[in-house]
Amino acid sequence: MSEPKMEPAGRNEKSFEVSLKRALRMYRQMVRIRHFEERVDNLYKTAQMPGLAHLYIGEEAIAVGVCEALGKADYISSTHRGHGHCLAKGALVGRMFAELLGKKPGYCGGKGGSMHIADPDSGNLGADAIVGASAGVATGAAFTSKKLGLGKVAVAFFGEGALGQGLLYELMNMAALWKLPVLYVCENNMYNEYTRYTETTAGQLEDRPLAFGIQTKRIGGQDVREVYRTAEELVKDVRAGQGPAFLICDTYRYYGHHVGDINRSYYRSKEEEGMWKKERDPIRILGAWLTDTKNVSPETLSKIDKEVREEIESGLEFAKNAPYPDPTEVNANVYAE
Amino acid sequence: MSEPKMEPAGRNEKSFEVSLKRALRMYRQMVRIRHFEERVDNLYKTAQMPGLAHLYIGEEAIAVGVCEALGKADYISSTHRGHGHCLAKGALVGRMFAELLGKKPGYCGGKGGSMHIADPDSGNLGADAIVGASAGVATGAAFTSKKLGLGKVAVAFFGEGALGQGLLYELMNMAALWKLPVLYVCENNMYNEYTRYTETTAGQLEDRPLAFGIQTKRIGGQDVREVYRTAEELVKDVRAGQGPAFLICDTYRYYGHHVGDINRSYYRSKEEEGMWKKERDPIRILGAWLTDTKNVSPETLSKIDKEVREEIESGLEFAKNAPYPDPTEVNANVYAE
Amino acid sequence: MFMQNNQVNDENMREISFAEAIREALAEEMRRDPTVYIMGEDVAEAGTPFKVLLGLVDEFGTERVVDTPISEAGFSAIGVGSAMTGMRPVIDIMFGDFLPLAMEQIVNRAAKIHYMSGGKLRVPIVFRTTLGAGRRSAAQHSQSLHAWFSHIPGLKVAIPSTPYDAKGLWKTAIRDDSPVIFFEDKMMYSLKGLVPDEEYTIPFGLADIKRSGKDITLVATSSMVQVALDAAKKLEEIGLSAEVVDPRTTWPLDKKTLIASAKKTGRVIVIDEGYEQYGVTAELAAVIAEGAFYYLDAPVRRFGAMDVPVPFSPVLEDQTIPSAEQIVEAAKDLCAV
Amino acid sequence: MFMQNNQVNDENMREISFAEAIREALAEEMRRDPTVYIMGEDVAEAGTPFKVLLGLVDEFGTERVVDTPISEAGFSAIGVGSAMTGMRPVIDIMFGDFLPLAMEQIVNRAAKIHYMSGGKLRVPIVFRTTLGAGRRSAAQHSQSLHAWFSHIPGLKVAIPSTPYDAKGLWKTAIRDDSPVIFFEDKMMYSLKGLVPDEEYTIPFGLADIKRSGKDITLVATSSMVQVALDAAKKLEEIGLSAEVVDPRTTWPLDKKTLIASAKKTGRVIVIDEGYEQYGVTAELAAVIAEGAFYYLDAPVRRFGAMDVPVPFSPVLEDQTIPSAEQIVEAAKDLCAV
Ligand SMILES: Cc1ncc(C[n+]2csc(CCOP(=O)(O)OP(=O)(O)O)c2C)c(N)n1
Ligand SMILES: Cc1ncc(C[n+]2csc(CCOP(=O)(O)OP(=O)(O)O)c2C)c(N)n1
Ligand SMILES: [Mg+2]
Ligand SMILES: [Mg+2]
Repeated sequence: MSEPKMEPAGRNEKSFEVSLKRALRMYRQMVRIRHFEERVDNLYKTAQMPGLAHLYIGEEAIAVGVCEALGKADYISSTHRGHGHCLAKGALVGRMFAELLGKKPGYCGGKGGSMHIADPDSGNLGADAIVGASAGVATGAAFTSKKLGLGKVAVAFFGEGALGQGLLYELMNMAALWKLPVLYVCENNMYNEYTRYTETTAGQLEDRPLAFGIQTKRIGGQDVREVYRTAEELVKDVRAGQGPAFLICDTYRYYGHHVGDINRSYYRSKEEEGMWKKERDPIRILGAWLTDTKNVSPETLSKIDKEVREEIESGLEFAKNAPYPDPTEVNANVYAE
Repeated sequence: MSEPKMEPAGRNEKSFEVSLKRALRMYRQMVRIRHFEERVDNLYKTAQMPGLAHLYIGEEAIAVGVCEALGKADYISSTHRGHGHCLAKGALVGRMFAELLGKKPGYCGGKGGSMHIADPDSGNLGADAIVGASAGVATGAAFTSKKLGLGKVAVAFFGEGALGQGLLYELMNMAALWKLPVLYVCENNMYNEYTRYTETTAGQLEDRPLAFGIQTKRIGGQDVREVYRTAEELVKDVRAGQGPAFLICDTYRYYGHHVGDINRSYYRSKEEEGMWKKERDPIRILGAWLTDTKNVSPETLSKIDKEVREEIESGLEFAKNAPYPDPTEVNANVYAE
Repeated sequence: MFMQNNQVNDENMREISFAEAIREALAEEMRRDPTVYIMGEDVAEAGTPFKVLLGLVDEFGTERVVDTPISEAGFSAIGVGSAMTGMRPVIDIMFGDFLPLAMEQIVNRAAKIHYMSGGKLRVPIVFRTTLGAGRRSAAQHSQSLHAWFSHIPGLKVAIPSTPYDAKGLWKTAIRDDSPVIFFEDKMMYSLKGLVPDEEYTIPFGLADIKRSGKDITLVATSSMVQVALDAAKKLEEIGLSAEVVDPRTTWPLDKKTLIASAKKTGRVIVIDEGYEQYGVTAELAAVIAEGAFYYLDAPVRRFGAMDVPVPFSPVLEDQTIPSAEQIVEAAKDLCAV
Repeated sequence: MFMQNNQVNDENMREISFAEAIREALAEEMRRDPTVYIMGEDVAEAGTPFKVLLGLVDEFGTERVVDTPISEAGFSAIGVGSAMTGMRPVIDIMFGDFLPLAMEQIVNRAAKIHYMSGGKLRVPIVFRTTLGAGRRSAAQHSQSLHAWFSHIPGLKVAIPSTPYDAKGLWKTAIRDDSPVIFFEDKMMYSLKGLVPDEEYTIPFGLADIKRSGKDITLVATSSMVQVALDAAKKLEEIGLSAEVVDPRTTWPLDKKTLIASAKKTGRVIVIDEGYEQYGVTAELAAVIAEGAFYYLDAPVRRFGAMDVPVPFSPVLEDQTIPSAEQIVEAAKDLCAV
C-alpha cells in the first residue's frame, strides 16, 4: 500500500484552535508520559524492572489529544503499548510504576504488569496484550452504554497492526449495525513489530472502516491540537448516537518495539528515526505553538518540565519503596467472590 | 444495509453470449443439481437419509456458471450447502448419494456426509461446515499454485453470511498483498439461516473486498450465462497473476435453510419465495433463452430432463444397494499413513 | 425420571423437558435482573436451531434477545466488554464445535481479566453451548470440548444431566460473578424430568448422587449419566449394585463426593462424552486414583468418546459414544463377576 | 547436559543450543524438500522475537520464509489449504497464548480433514509455538496449552526437552503426513546439549529415559525435565534413586515405557508446566495408575502449573511453576523417607 501523506489534505490551522489552559494541560500530560517512559527505559536497562515494556514515546499526542476529548466517565481500552493511554486517562504515576515493578500498590496489585494496567476508577478498562483485543473490550463497553442509556463513549486504542486481526471487522460490522457509541483510534506508527505496515496491509487503512459505513478520519498524529479537535468532533457524533467512528493517526515510536529492541537497522533507518524526532515531535510542536502564538514563555514550559520530573521521581520512589504482594496473593482473584 | 438492485447497472445481454454446446452443457448440469437435490429432500422427508442437508435449489446457476469457467485441475472449496458445487465440478451422482447415505463407496467412505464431500480428483478440496472456512482452504490452495507455479486458480464458494467471519478479511488482505490466484464467490441468497442478511451486514457487501483493493463484481446470480461470462473474465485476470477477485451473485434458496426448515413464514414470505421461483429460476431463464433465441426445441430440453432423471435414479439405486463401511473403518484415517 | 437428591417433595413438582427447564431459568433470571441479555446467531425469532429459546424474544424483545451476524469471536468480545461494564450477557455459541472461534475471548480475556486486574474488574458472563454426538452431523458439529475449558483457571464449567439440574445450574451460572461455560447435550433437549414450582438454584461444585449403590461407582457427566443409569439397571439384574455420581460441574469439581463414593465401593468407572485422550475422564480418574488409592480394589476405568473425529455414517458414529453395554462389561470385569 | 539414550558416540557430537538445534532441523528439511516453507509474524529478517529462525531467510529467501500480517487465523488457514495441495508448511504462532486464535483451523480443519475425506486429503503441517512461564510476561504470554491439542484426535504433539530431541523431533514433524503441534519452551532456547553431526530423526511416540533409577519415577515434559533432573540429583543425595522419563510427544503417547518404569519403581510423580486441572498430568497419571495399578506402592502425584492465570510479579509468578524442591518433598513423602 502507498505511504500516507503526512499533511492530510484539508488541514486547517484555524480549526485546531484550543484554549491556553487546555493546551497547557495537554502539554503537561505529554511531558508526563515522555518522562515516565524514559524512566521505564532506564529501569529496564539497569535491570531494575522485571520483564519488558513497549514504549509510547513519540506517540503522546494521540493518547493526550483523544483523552482530552473525553469525560472521566467515558471508557478507554488499551494495548501492550499502553502506558500513555493510562496516564492520559488519569492514572497516577506512582501506582503505574508500582505495577511495572510488580508491587502491591500497583494498579493490579502486581498481577498485571506493564501490559495489563487497568484502572476502572479513571474509566480505563485495562490494557490487553493480544493485538486487537482492546477493540472488543471497548465495543462491549459501548454496548453497555447504549443498553443502559449511560451516555458514555468508549474509545479503543490500537496499532495499525490490529487491522490484521479479523476480530476488528466483526466488531466494526456490529458496531455500525447497532450504532454503538465507540470510537476506534488506530495509532499508525508504521510498524508491526519489525515489519513495515505497508508489507502487511493491502489497500488503504481508511478504506477498511469505510467499507462498513463508519465515519472515518485520517490525520497526522503529532499535533495534539489537531488530534484533540478531530477527536472532539468524532466523540460528539458518537455520543449523539450516530454510531461508531474511526480515527487513524499517523505517528511514530521513537524507541524499539519493546525496550529490548535496540538494534533496529534491519527494519528501519536511523535517518527516519531522526527525522521524526527532530521534525515531528509532539511536545516540540505544541511547545512551539505555545511560545510562538500564545506568548507562553520558555520558562513556563521548563517549569512544567521540572514539576513533572519531580512527580515522576517521587512516584518512582514510592514504587521502589512499596512492598511486594504477599505470596499468598497468588491464589486470590482467580474467581470473583 | 440497502437491498441489492436485481438488475445490476450495465447488464448487457450481448456480452453474455455463449455457444450452444456450452449452454446445453450448463443446462444439463443445472437440471442435474435440481433433480439430485429434490431427491435428497425426498430422502429426508421419507426418513431414508441420516442427518440433515442444506439444499442448493434455486442457486444452480452460480456453481454451474463458475465451474464452467474453470479447468478440471482448478480447485474449488465448498460449504454446508455444497452439493451443487461438487456436482458442477464433476462429482458423480451415485457416489454423492452414497456419501449422503453413509455408504462405503461415498466420496469420503461415509465418514463425511452431506457437509464434507471432497473429491480431489475433480479439483474439489471439500465442503466444510464451518461458515467461512472454504475461503481459507481456497486461499491456501492458491498459495500452493503460486509457490509451485501450477497455474491453477482456486475458487472459494461461500454464502453472504461468511462475511460475518473475521477470517475472510484476514484472507483477503493476504491474498491481495501476495496476489494469490483465488476467486472468492459469494452466493448472496439473502439469508443467514433464519435472518435476513440486511440485519447482519453493515454497508454494502461489495465494499468489503474493495477495501482491500480486490477486483469485485456484483451480479444477479440467476442467469447462468451472465455468471459464466463474468466468472470467465475474472478467472482470466486471476490466472494471469493480477491477484484475487471477488464475485458476488445475488440469488435465492427455494427451500429451507436445511431440509427440516419447513415453516419459514416467521422470517420470509411465501410471496417472496414464489416470485423467485416464478420469475428468476435459473433453469427456466436458460431454457427460455435456448428455445427463444437458439431455436432449441422444447423436446430437446425434455430429453435432457429425462436423461438426467434416469441418471439420478440409477445413482440413487447404486447408493441404496451399496454396503455400509466396515465397522472397523471407524479407526482408520485418523492419521495419514 | 432420574433420582435427584435435591428434590423437594413430589407435590410441588412439574414434569418439563430439558429445553423447557433452560428456557424457564433464562426467563426467570431475565425478569429478575434487567442487565441479563442473550446474544448470538438466530437466538431471537428463530429461538436457535434447537428452538430452546423459542418465545423469549416475545417477552423480552430484540433489545435483550439479540440476533447477531455469524461472528462468534466478535460477539463474544462484545459480551466480555459488556460484562466488564455492568451487564450479564448470555453468549450463545450454537454448536460447541464453534467454540474454537471464540476461544481467545473466553480464555485470554473472560478467564483472566479479574485476576490480571488484581480483582478490580469482573466478567460475569455465561457462554451457552452444546456438546454431544449422535445426530449424524459429522466431525464439525458433534464435538464435546468441555475438557478444554475445565483446564483453564478462571472459568467454571457446568454440564447438567437432568432438567432439574439444568434449571438450577443455569440460575447459578447467571448470578455468578465469574465466567461460566454452560454445556447442554443436544440429544437431551426433549428429555423430561421433575422440577419444583418454587424457585431454586444449585450451587456449583456439588456433585449429585443420581443412584446409590455399594459395589461399584459410575461417575458420569451430561448425557452419559443416562447411559450410566441404564448400565446400573442392567448391573442390578446380575446382582451388582452401582452408584451413579454426577459431578454436574467439571470445575469447580466436587472431589470429596467422588472420592467418598470410590472409597465406599472400591471400584470406579468414569464416563464422559468428550474425547478420551487428555479428556475429562483423565482428570476424574486421576483425582479418584489419588484420593481413594488405599481403598481401590481395581484400577479406575475410563470411557470417553472414541479418539477419532466423529464420523458421519451411523454404523461408524454409534461406535464412538460410550454405551451401557460397554460399561456393564467393564463393571463385570472390575468386580470379577 | 542431559542424559540421552539415543546418543551415538561422543566423538561425532557437537554442543549446540536448543535454538540452534531447531534452526538446523528446519534448514536441513528446507534444503531437502522444496515444498517446506515457514510462515508467520516476523519470521524473516527478524527471525522471530526469540531470534530462533535468524538467518533462515538469508538462505531460503522471503519466498520460503514468509512474513505475515498479524493474522493467526488467516495464515493458519492458508497453511492448511496449502498443505492440502502439496506444500509442507511450518506455521509460526509466536506465543502459545495466541493459539486460541488459530484453534478453529487447527482443530476443525487440520485435525479432521484426512478423516472426514475418508483418507483422500492430507494435511502435512506443523504449527510451531511456545510454552512456559518465568519471563515476567504475565497471563497472556506465559501459558502452556499443549493439553488442548493432546486432547484432539488427528493431531500429534511434540514437546522436546533437549537440543538433541528438538532437532530429531522437528525433522520427524516436518516429514509427518499428519498435522503436528510443536511446543518449544521459551526459557530453554539457550540451553546447550550434544547433537550428532550426522542426520537423525526421532520417532514420535517414543519416550526417553533421561536418567535411570529404581526407587521412584519422575515423568516430566519439556522444561520440567530439567526440574526433574535437578530433583533427582537432590534425591540422590538422600539416597533415593529417581528415574526420569520424558514422553517427548504427548500424542502419540508411549504408554508402555511410562507404565514399565512405574512398575519398576512403584512410585510416580508426573510433572508438566501446563495448568494442573484437566492438564497433561491428569492423562499421564491416569494412564499410569491404570496400567501399573497392581505395582504402585503409593498414589501417583501430579505437579502442573498452579491453577491460576500466570501473574506478573516475580514473587507471585515463581510460585506457579513446579520446582525441584516441591518434587523432592513429594518424593520423600511417597517413599516415606
Ligand atoms: C494476536 C497477537 N499476535 C501477535 C502478537 C505479538 N505482537 C505484540 S505487539 C505486535 C505488533 C503490533 O503492532 P501494532 O498493532 O501496529 O502496534 P504497535 O506495537 O506498533 O503499537 C505483535 C505482532 C500479539 N501480542 N497478539
Ligand atoms: C462459524 C459458524 N457459525 C455458525 C454456523 C451455523 N450455520 C450454518 S449455516 C449458517 C448460515 C450461513 O449463511 P450463509 O453464509 O449466507 O450461507 P447459506 O446457508 O445462506 O448458503 C449458520 C449460521 C456454522 N456452520 N459455522
Ligand atoms: Mg504499529
Ligand atoms: Mg446466505
